[in-house]
Amino acid sequence: MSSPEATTYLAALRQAMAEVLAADERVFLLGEDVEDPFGGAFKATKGLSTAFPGRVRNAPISEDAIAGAAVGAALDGGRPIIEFQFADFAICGFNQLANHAATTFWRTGKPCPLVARLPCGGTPGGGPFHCQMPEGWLTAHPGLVVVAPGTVQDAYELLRAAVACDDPVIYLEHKHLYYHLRDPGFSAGGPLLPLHRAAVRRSGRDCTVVTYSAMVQGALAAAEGLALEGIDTEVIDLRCLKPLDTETILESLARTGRLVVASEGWPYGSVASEVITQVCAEGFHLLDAPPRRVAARNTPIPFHPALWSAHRPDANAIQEAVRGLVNF
Amino acid sequence: MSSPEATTYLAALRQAMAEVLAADERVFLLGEDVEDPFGGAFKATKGLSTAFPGRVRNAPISEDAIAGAAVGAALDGGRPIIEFQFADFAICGFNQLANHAATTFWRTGKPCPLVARLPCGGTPGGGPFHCQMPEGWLTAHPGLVVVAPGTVQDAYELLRAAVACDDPVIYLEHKHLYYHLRDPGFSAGGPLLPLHRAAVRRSGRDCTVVTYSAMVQGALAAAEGLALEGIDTEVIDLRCLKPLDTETILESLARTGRLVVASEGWPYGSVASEVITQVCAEGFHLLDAPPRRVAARNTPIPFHPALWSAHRPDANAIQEAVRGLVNF
Amino acid sequence: MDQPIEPAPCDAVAHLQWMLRARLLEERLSSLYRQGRIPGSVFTGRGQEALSAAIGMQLRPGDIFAPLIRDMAGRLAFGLPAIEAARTYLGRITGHMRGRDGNVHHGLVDQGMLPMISHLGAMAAPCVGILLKRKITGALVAGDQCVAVVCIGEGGMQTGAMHEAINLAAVERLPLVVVAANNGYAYSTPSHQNFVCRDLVDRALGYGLRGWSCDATDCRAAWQTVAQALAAARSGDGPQLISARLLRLAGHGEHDDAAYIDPALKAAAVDCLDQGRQLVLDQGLLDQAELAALHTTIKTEIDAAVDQALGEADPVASDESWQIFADPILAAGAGAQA
Amino acid sequence: MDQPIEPAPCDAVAHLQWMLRARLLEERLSSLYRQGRIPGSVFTGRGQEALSAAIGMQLRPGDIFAPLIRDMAGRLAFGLPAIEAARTYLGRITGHMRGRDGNVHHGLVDQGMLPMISHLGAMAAPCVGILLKRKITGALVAGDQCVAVVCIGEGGMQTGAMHEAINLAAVERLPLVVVAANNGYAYSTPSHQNFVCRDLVDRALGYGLRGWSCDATDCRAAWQTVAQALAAARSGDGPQLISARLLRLAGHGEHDDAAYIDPALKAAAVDCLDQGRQLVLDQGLLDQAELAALHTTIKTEIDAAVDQALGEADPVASDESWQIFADPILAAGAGAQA
Ligand SMILES: Cc1ncc(C[n+]2csc(CCOP(=O)(O)OP(=O)(O)O)c2C)c(N)n1
Ligand SMILES: Cc1ncc(C[n+]2csc(CCOP(=O)(O)OP(=O)(O)O)c2C)c(N)n1
Ligand SMILES: [Mg+2]
Ligand SMILES: [Mg+2]
Repeated sequence: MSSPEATTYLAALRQAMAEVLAADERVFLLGEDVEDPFGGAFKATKGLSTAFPGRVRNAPISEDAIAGAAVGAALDGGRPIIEFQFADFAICGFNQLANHAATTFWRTGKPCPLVARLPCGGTPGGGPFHCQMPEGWLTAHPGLVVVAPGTVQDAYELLRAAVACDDPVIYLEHKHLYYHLRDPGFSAGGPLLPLHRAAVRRSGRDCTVVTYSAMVQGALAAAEGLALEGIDTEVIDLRCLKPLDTETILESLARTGRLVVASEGWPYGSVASEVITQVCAEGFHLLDAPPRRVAARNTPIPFHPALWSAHRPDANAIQEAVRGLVNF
Repeated sequence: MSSPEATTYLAALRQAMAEVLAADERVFLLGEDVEDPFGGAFKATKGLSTAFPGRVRNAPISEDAIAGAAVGAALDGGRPIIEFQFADFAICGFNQLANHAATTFWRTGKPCPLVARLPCGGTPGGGPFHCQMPEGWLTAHPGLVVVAPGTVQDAYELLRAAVACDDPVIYLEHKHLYYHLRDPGFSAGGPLLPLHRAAVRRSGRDCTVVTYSAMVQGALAAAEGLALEGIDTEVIDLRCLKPLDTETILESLARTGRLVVASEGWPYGSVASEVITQVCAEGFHLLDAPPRRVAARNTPIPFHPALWSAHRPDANAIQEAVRGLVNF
Repeated sequence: MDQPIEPAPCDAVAHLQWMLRARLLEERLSSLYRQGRIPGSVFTGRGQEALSAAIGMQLRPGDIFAPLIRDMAGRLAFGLPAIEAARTYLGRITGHMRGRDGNVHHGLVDQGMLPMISHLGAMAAPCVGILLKRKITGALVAGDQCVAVVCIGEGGMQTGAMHEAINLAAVERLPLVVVAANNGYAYSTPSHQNFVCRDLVDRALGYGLRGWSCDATDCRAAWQTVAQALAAARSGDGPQLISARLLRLAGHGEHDDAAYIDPALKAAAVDCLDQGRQLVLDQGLLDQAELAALHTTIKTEIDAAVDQALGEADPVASDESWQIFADPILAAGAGAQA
Repeated sequence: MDQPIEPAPCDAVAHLQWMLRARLLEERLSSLYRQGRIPGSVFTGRGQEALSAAIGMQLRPGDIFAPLIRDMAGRLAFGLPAIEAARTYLGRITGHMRGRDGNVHHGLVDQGMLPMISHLGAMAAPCVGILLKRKITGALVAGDQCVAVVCIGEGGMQTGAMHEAINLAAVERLPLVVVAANNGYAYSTPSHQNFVCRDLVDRALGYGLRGWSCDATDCRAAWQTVAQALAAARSGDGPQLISARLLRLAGHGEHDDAAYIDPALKAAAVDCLDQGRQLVLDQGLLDQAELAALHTTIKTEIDAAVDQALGEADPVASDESWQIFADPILAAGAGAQA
């Protein structure tokens, strides 16, 4: 989080959209309030309907139809991007995503390439219905790829790669990062990166923290603090939540022997549970201590900022978990 | 699975409904095709609209409205039971369940007691949209209780307890068990059992198999087979998938040191992942071998019976997993 | 239909008072928002008070009210103390939502005012469920039924949830009144991008129910339409659909400058509050001085309520149980981790 | 609307042939079902063939067809080889669904026939999406557009999904034709428990689109109505809604004895196939002997197709890759366990 001139997470993802719209006429964008002059509830699409007339379109308040329309467009050779106004409302389009988009290739052999953008995650005062992390339910059915950029560069890379992907991709963009995360070193235009590879954001030898989305920053902050105590933390940014890059995690565990999985989502049956389960299956012998989960509390997300801060995990919670393992 | 005169799973759950309808005028039933003479796609409600005129009602094909109506009725002091025709279609009512029913008590302090019955699970020839296990996504949000009876007696007990519960309860009834599972010892009318307690269905000292719903029978069959090989398997029937009765599981692991979690659901972020994660958090030291998950394959559920059988885990898969751990 | 019920006549002064209470309360909340004293945002019903107040005023104990984001006037008239609205916006522990939910997401379940969730369209089916439960238990009195009113915008009318709920009410012939406020925009989206029928009242025919249409910037029209629809529903005429034309005289929320609104629409906009003031003057119910005095009285009352809420306590995280279950056995037996 | 397009005249013999093909194919499949040779169930369009065939016959290459459970006639007429239907019911590896999906859940994506998922209402929005994508990419030819036809029952019309999709099509003024077949029952539920408007065509007004209503047990009426709606859609008149009255002359599926159907309705039922036969006789297009010969020819052709499918191979589980991803990088990089 650096100089104000640096590229924001929001600008990076907008730039990715502008590039794919320019490069590929199969791409179009559908969502509520996405057209100029408004340009989306978070301004993610600002300027795009002007630059690409007719290809960035406002939709009625009809999430199921928006998602279903994307399925059709994809089957007809399009590369639709849909924007849900908040990840919380994507639930109204869940059936089309989970039962239609996700099943089509397996059932018919015809790919269904669409990208669904979901502004997710907490902001103070957002409350129970504007702060949710939806990956818990969006990973339940087979067939959806779920990505969650945690850096400015990845906001750009993962969106480009998502549009290039032949499968339906859920792209979770974190609202808190939109303007808060900036990268002076951002660079556009390189080769497409693979969609499903995790990244080691910080190397360390005492404990591995696996995380994603806005919690990547929290984990890095936690690691800095722990370093002062002499604890050397490795931070892995999953980038892609499904399918999981278990290989990268296991490589790390081979070095550290300790695992904390941190997520802003609810605990039950979460991405964190899945990481732990896959690690147990394939790398149990690497574990020198019980794998730990750091997650949100098991209630709706509170409106009041004081409750909200206590509901979601933070750098302190990660530190505590790491300390617990290192002293195990 | 015994004499044809014995009570079926379906009869047991129908009896539970008849009893709660008779005992409690706050109870009513809403769903597609539930009225006589038809009595529901699986005949679960057969006779009830005749016995309780006006209190068992056909609904239009509107899952969201059915679920939402239950929320309202519950808030107004009712005890609605809703039937989705197949668990697969409950996804169209997911928003009302996850964001409305599940959040209301925490937000407002007013309970929202409803029971949603979901005929789930696989039958040969059912295909991708009539065989699903929905617990993967129904456990993602806080606030729903999810139960899944695996015995005839539990089909009765858990439904009564669900109606008595002050929270919204998802009741997963397995279609394959409806007529196939019979219990000559079934008895009605006892005291209400707690909703959230797991049951040890078979004691053993070599390995614990945790499972639920139709897989309970599979696990018991697997255990019988393993016994012939000298492997003594403990089988735990979760009964309640959320919240989990981790205590009972840990007690068992203290004896066996080995854990297999078997489920007909998809693997990612599943109930099985959650059991393993909670066991790792609280009972890692009890584990003498890596905890193993046995789950369905990561594709939609195939139509053809030969593929279907290979898609879902069975007693053999459980046996293999147990053997793997015992020989670890 | 049983005996027709006479629609209630409008007390223009009382109507104006509720409109004014809402306006002044929301103006105060907006000003607190601009001072950075309110988490999240503030959503006002500016320009929609005549319709909303007409609903809240004409509902009775036992009725159900599912207000939405623009319904401060209706909420107050239905019985919500102004201080409760302030507490919810501020997230005070003293409020009925205890800081757990905020801004427009609150209700008084025991009094029949449902606490909206954000998902548009989601409040209609619960209203239907309440009426259905009452029908089943014999609690709907023939000829003079309780009613449920659910409010929605023209954008929200396009959700599948509204469709299913209205249709279920029609099939069960329940006394549901759907009030669709067409304020020209859904957030930034002009209404012609949400629907293309002539008037949303045209949906009534397709559900087999009665439709009403009005210009809801006109206080009398708003009152009268609500009165007639409520009377019809109470009489046993089944669900009613009101399509009300008006304009949102504010941003979607106070964070929004509404730059996208057609300037011609803005220029031609009628503020129902001005119209309501003129009405009581024209009818000789109040004179200018009395109007000014009314304004002062209400402002004082509102400010007192907000000031009191401002002085009250925030929730404290360490006091939270994080207990999700209502059921005593589950609450005792199952940890907060579930 | 641009230049009106002349509705296509009906070739009564061809129409009858497609009806007959569907009827005989489904009868054969039902008989296999009763022999226990088909997994799951069999769902027939008995009594609905006139409507369905009229759709399939009048669609052209480039059009989109989203048939539903009762649309065997339309599928065949659109271009589905009878053997493919049999393969799908039998779950043969040779079929285009490769045993992965079955019975009515199949399509030919490349030819524009969408493989339905079970969730009622879910096929409409994809049709809208295809048309929208074509509109955006300039592939809708003014005055003679390709169309998409989506079929649905009167029960399925009550899903939120249908509402949202129809409305989106209306807002975007796309050439979508919604064919709502009101066959009196949704599974066991009589239509008055699904909707209470006079006729589902009354929904058209509320979406701002054109509606058509017909008695679809009358072959000419079914053909003519489909022809007119398609012509209007092709001309640029926006979405069209057809409400077609008929009766399901079978169980919901072959496992269902339909004992719940009103005997009076059953007694009064008209079989469109009988009506179609009478029509060609009355018009002197075929005589009794020619009709009988036609029946025999088609039966032979259908039996041959089904027999061939019966002799083909089942999928073998050990040959399955269980690969869920289409993307080559993901398919290579990510295990089947995901
Ligand atoms: C299902 C759903 N989708 C999207 C949103 C986000 N959203 C909140 S208000 C709003 C616009 C509502 O417009 P309208 O219904 O016309 O009501 P108005 O704000 O004009 O009163 C939108 C899109 C939501 N709350 N719920
Ligand atoms: C969303 C959804 N809910 C429930 C079902 C189960 N179901 C399958 S067919 C059917 C009845 C359909 O009736 P209708 O739409 O009138 O079509 P018909 O069978 O009469 O042709 C039902 C309830 C489903 N497939 N999808
Ligand atoms: Mg609006
Ligand atoms: Mg029907």
